[in-house]
Amino acid sequence: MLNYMIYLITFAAGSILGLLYSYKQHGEPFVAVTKFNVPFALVSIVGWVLGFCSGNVILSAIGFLLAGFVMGERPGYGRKETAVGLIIAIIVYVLLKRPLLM
Amino acid sequence: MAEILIQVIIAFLAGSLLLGLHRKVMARVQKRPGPPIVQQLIHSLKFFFKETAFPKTVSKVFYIGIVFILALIWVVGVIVGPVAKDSLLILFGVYAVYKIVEHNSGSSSGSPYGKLSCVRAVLSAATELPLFAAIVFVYLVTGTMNIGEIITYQSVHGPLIYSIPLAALMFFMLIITKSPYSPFAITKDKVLISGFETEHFGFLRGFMLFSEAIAWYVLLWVFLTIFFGPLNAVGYLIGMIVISFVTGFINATTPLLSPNHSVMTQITIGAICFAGTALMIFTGVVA
Amino acid sequence: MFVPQAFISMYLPAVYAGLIVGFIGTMAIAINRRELHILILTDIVGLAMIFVVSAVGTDLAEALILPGLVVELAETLAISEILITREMRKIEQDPRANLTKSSSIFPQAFSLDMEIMTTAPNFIALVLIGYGIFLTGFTGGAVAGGGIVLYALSKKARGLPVLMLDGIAGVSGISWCLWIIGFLLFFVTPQYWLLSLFLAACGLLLKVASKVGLIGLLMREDIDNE
Amino acid sequence: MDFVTLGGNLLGTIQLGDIVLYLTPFSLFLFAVLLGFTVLIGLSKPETQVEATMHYLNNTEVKVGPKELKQRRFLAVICGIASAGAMITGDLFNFTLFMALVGILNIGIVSAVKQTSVLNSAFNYGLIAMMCSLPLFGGAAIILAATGTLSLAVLSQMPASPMVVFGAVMMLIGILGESGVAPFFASKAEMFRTAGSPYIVIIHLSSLFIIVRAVEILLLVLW
Amino acid sequence: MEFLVSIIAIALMVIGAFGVIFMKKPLDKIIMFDIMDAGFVLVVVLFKYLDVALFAALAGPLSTLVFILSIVKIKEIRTNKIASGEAND
Amino acid sequence: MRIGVLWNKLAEPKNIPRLFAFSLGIILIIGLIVPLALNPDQLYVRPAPQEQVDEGLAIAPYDRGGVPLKEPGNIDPQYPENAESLGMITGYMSPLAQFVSSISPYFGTSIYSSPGGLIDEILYYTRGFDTILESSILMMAFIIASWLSINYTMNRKNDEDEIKKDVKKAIDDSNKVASQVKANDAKARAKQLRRDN
Amino acid sequence: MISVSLFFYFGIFLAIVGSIATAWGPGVSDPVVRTFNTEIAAIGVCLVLLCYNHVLALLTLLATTVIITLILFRAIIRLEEMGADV
Repeated sequence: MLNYMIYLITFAAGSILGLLYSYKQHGEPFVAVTKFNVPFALVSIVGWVLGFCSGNVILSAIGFLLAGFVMGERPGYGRKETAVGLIIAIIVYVLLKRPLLM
Repeated sequence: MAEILIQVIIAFLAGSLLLGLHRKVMARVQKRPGPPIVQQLIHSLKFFFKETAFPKTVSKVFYIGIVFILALIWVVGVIVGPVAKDSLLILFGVYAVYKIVEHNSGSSSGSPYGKLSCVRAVLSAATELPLFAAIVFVYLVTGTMNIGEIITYQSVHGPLIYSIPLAALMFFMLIITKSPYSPFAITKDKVLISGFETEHFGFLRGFMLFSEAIAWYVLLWVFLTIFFGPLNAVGYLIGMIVISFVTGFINATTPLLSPNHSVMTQITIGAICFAGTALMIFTGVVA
Repeated sequence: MFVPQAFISMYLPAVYAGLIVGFIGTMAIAINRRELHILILTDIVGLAMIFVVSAVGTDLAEALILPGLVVELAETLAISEILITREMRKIEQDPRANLTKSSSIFPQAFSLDMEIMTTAPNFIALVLIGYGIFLTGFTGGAVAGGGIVLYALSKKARGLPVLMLDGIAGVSGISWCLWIIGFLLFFVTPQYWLLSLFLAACGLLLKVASKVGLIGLLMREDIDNE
Repeated sequence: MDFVTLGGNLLGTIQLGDIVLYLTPFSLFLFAVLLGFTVLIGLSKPETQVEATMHYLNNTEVKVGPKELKQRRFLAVICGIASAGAMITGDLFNFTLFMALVGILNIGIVSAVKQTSVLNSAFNYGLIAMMCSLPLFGGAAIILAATGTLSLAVLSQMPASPMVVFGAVMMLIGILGESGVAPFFASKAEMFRTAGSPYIVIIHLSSLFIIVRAVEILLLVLW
Repeated sequence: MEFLVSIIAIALMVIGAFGVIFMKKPLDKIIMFDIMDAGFVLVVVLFKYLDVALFAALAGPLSTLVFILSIVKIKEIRTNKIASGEAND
Repeated sequence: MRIGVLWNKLAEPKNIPRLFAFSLGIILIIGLIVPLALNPDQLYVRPAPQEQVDEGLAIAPYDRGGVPLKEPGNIDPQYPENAESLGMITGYMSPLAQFVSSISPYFGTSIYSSPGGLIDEILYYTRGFDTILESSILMMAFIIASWLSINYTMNRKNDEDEIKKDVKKAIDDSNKVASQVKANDAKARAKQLRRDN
Repeated sequence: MISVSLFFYFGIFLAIVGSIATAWGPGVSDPVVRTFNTEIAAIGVCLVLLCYNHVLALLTLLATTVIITLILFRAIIRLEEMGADV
């Protein structure tokens, strides 16, 4: 169970960091952002893929930290990036596990 | 010991995040942006560092003692549930104590809002009955009260949700009742400010939020465990997120019922489900 | 050992009678709106309980009825007292509901000269108390209590003797302790069973009798004062 | 069904003649919680209840007077002990007696207050508690007649006949009425509108725990 | 002999019971109650429990006394009420 | 009627006892169609009604055998192994009770209710814990009632009129006494005077 | 020999008649009359206890009936005196 605790802690820590960071960046009142932030998307993809598919506690923890960082941004930011990251991570997961599934 | 600590931390973190998700879902349904998911967790942590004040009118021993009991009770819940996989009846006892604590934290402050919340906590003793009935039916089908043995039974015969769906519905109603902003949450009606929590400030409130998060996690865990068979971590994660979503939708779209209507609605649904399940068991639909 | 045939054949009529009496009592409660009447009707429900318990027809059944009766009595007393309190508080708190000329919150003076009240009570009370002491236990307590009630009722004096009530409370508390000690002795040192038997029996007698006697003191205020 | 499947391993028994008290993890948990609360009640002082005054802008404080406090604390502590006893008893009739005791104590705890609405509900609850003697004692007697025993350990080994089911149903309605769950909630809930939170908490606590224990007992008797 | 006494006892109790139910005046009711009580004492004697009969015989007057006292007091209260014009009969 | 209206009626404490009584009555009536029968295998069995009285036993109907202080009586509890001096209490008769039993065969009830005897054995020994509870119920009910009556319902300190009336009566009485004393005084003086003259 | 079952059934009859009279008898809107009628049912129960040879219970019932009547009458008197409408 220890690894799950670590994942959760890193995820929560990442979210908090992301929240702090994005409030530093954007202080204005609420806006629903429509444009796609590529760097954050990359971070998100790396994070989710590492988190789900690495199979190593430390790498997964780092992955969840990154994923949490993007997901935890202030409302209106980082939604699409998170979604893209999650979808790609799931696809990668399925591809990796396919030999096992068949 | 370490196992208990780890499970408690998991319960707290996961519970807080799920409650945050629940809030987010409700906000999106109501076309509001809503707070970040992690907000609930930050709130709970924040309260531990705030100044604590004690109202002049309180019954001090109870007022302070109750929050520790509240936290302790749900730690016991974690021990009985995810850690030891012990008897369901003890979990039920834990739930009963939780009701008491809720009741007493309302009345010990002397505030009229807390008082009203306390009276309503007594009214809503009705939610126990469906929970019982659900536990009894689980027992009748599996022949055991031990959570570990129930899991083993399900790995052989398939998840219980297929055999006694109405009992699962009863249990689900309890989860709805305990979710924030639910139509049955008469103790936390906004008319009563924050209900029984109104007069608890500072680290006392921190403990309350802490135990609320654990409570939500444990309830979801028990529901998933006894009705959806042996699950792995991903299964639990998906299940909990889905249930938080569903309850969020339900709570966002339903109004709060008046106290006695809420109680009677619960009891009526419970009675219908009870009769249905009893019929299914005794006519032999369920093996 | 098995239950005699006579009890087996008596069981069904007795239980059915209990159920029917209980049904009549509960239905009457269900259609009645006035609270005092409901209080009186619960008496009938209690009688139904005696039917159902006694129908078992063993010594155990009798041992279960005995205290049940005394408990019924005690609950009636407590609840009627609460009813009276409620009505008094209602009148007190509502300034508009001033009492009319003929009514009063507290019992009014009332005198009734009855020959029997001056001559009989002493003798009857003496017999009842003596008999109650001989019986001991719940039964003896109830019997002796009846004697004390009669005696207290026949004295004509105003005012509640608070000092005496405190004394009664003390006696009954001590006797309750006697009873507990007797009970513990039974299991800790069974060789002293005779001592514990007497402790228990006398403790219970004192307890029930003193409590029942209290009713007489209360009643004197209402019915027989001047 | 026996004690072990329901409440975990049997930790020990206390033998008092025909009445045997059983200690399982489940009953011990309930027992300990109740005793803990009883100690808390004995130690703590009541709160001051703040109420809005009708037709005026100020607040009134409802306090528990010193005389009233002694009486209510005494009754509340006894109530805690009584319901703790109900948690570990292994005899059907003994359990019903504990319930009757808890019922009368519940009325007593609020009987000394001044609010008429509270007294009203206490009176109505008292009526229910009195009527409950029929289903509780009668149900136990019917089970006794059907099986010839009152000991839960023996009852738990016996198959249930329709008569036992009837007795259990009677006991169940007695328990529902006595502990004031829906649809009989109103009389009990109104009793809580008074000051003295440490004392009234035991009313709720005892009734909830008795429901929990009653379910175990009904399961023992029926299956 | 015993049969005869049984019949007498039952007759007394029936008369007493229906008398208590159907008589109008409270004092008549008390008399009828005493008749019923007499029948009951007879039955107890018939069952050969003399001590119980003794007690029943003592308890009978006791309850009669209680009835009479209460009824007289209630009557006084009611006449007072009617006299002062609050209640009309 | 709408169900909400019905539910609102349930929130009124006054209706609850009636509702409870109604549901209890329904269950009692259902009892009439349930097959009920007494299991002949019971604890603490007693002989058939009037059997002992007809036999003319001195302590009918509670004779369960046994010799006082020597031989235990014959009863049948649930756990005989938990009660060490089982049956002794049933067999015991106090000296007074023995005397009464020697003079008449018709006082069995009183004899076996005085210390010792069957019911005492059940009430105090094998099921003693029940009796503790029952006497506690009794005690609690009386505590409630006596507290209320001493502090409220019978507390005449609250009743000012009453006190005024009593005071007035007392003053009248003392006036009367005073005048009587005066009259007596005068009478006595007159007598004295007459005697002197 | 006396017929136990005769008195047993008569006791049941009396108890049922008494409880019906208490519930719906003539003039029961007056609490005094109602309290009176419970006595009939009590006597019926006494007979049944006698037939079961529950003699001690019978003694206790006799004593408690008197006292319960006393309590009920006291409540009736007090409430009438106060002019309370219950």
